[in-house]
Amino acid sequence: MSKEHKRILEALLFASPEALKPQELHERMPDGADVGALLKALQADYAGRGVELMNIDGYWAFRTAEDLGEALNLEKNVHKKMSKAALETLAIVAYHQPVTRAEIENIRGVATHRGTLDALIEAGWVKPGRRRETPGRPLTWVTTTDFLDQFSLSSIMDLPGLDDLKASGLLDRRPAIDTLPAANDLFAQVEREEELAEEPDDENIMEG
Amino acid sequence: MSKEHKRILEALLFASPEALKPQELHERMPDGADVGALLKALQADYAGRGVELMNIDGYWAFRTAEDLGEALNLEKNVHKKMSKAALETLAIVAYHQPVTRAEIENIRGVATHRGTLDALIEAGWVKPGRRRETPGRPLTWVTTTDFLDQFSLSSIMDLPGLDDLKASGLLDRRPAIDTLPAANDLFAQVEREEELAEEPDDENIMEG
Amino acid sequence: MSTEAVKSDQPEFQEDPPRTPPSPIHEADQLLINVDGYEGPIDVLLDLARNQKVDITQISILQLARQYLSFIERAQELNLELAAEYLVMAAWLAYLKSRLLLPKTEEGDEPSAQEMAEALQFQLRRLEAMQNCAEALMNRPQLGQDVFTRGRPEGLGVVTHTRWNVTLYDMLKAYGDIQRRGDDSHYDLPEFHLMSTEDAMSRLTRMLGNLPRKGMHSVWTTLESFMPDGVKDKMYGRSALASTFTVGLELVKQGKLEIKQDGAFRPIYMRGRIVEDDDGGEDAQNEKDRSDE
Repeated sequence: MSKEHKRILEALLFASPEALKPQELHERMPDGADVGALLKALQADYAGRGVELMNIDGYWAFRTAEDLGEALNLEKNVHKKMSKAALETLAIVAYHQPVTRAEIENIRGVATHRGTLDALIEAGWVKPGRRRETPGRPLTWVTTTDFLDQFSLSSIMDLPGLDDLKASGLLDRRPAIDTLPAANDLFAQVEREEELAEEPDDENIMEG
Repeated sequence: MSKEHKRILEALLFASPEALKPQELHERMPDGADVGALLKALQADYAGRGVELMNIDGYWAFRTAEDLGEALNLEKNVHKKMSKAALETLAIVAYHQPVTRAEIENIRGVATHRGTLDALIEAGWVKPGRRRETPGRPLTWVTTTDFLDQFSLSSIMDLPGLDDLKASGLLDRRPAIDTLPAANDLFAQVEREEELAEEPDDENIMEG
Repeated sequence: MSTEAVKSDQPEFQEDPPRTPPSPIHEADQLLINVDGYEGPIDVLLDLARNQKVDITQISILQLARQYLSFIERAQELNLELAAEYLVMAAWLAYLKSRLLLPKTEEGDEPSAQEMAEALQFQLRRLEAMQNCAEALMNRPQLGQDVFTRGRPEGLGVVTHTRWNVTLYDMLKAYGDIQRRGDDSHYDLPEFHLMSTEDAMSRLTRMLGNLPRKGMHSVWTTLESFMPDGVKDKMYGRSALASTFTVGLELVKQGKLEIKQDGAFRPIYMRGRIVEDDDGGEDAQNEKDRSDE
């Protein structure tokens, strides 16, 4: 078995766009090359390396070692912001779970794009729950453990209740005129009043 | 230097469709892998085999061994045949780089046709370099990494006969016959030429 | 020696006789046949020089010049169009030839004929070197012909982990937004307890009538003193003030009231302007009727 033959076989297998049968290799090799023995020898050379000579169903090809599949991938972290629609949908699933898509749309007051739930499923925060035993048996949606991890919640019960939200001002919907501080001198309040009157605009900005 | 690291590096280089820079390899290797040392070790492992680890201009890739070209019964990817002018220009760019178009014309003693550099750029072998900081700031031309890859060169220092050319002073880019007393540039001397030539062809002169 | 001799299959080991200019016509025609294959005059000169079959550093520049000039002459006889650079080179070589043949003279700063010949020789050697380099490059093993890349690379994958920049606050805020939007959809205007201008009008006209009078006019009285007593509801108090003042202005417009203020934020004074009891009473009554509607 010539060393030169093994080199040629190695180069052939490396450069070939397809896996090759011994017969095809034989045709491409110099006369007198013992393809079978060469393949065995080459396979032994590569055993345990990062690249291995594989025999797949009688076809021969170099392949990167199977156990390295993971190692060959470049892991990249991408930081993304979530859309408002996704956040709202997530919040509804969190607070109302198990909740159907129709119910989500009802609560949000707008039709939910297909991609919105998909994004949440992809993020691993929302998963399908059971089907609701009502006409049409609609699928319900629930939050996942990853969702709890993301927001450092130990359980869904830890989500602040509506009352808590109100108390924290997150549900505030008082007209600005109500929020005027008590003051005896009405005329002295003119300027302050103007400041506060801008509040509704601020809220709009936040919503937008 | 871990054996496992070498396996991963080997697999990375085998799997990549393109030559990789050590930096790119480093990103994909486990932390603490000495990519430089691993590359050297791997190159040594493959020396003399049918497949070799090549360093092309700082990029690393496996290639079939140069000397097997004849023996490999593979489909040859023959690129369009380059004109004599293009090959001459390629050699001038390769050996004199960075070199301006005027310098190329001077060395060849002829105006460069439009398509000549174009063909080399299209082949991906020549690219614009920096502008020369001389009056007119002419653009220079240099060879690419693909050029080195095409001709199995690790760097332009590996160009055949480079040292001899340097030693014999033939890599002087300066114009040679512009020491003519009345003419600093042969091709700029249209008037003088008209006096001397019997049947001047103005248009050709201008085009030239 | 004639060109025929050079062209013949004369064995190379035979000593060449001393070189004489080759038959100009023949040599020139040979070049002309080939002219499209040349890359300009230097290339032609290089070919001529190679035909001298000596080391290029040993070539006879004079002989080269003669050969080249006969090539140009022949081209012109045949009315062949040659690119400008061929003619430039001819002119330059003619000049060089004359300089080389003339006895040496002191020529000041001008380079000597010998220097010019050396420059040409350098040019030829450099081009020859580059042509050789091109050949050497093309003789190297080439990618896709002699050297091959991996035929079917698996490719390197990129696994992207998405990290969401989302806080609990963002989610709670989003939920708050929904709740508020829900409120908006059936939002009832809050009922405020306010003094309407109609109420203020009837109050003010009534109170003005009760004011003590002096001469034609009632006494100046502060705006505040027309305010209802003991108002706890701040909003009601403010609306009373605003409405009473607005009504006051309306009455001024009707000529039934006068208002004065000594300066900004100073107290506002008002007094009734009773022109004639009958008219005023009537007007006031009309006003009252209208407001009751």
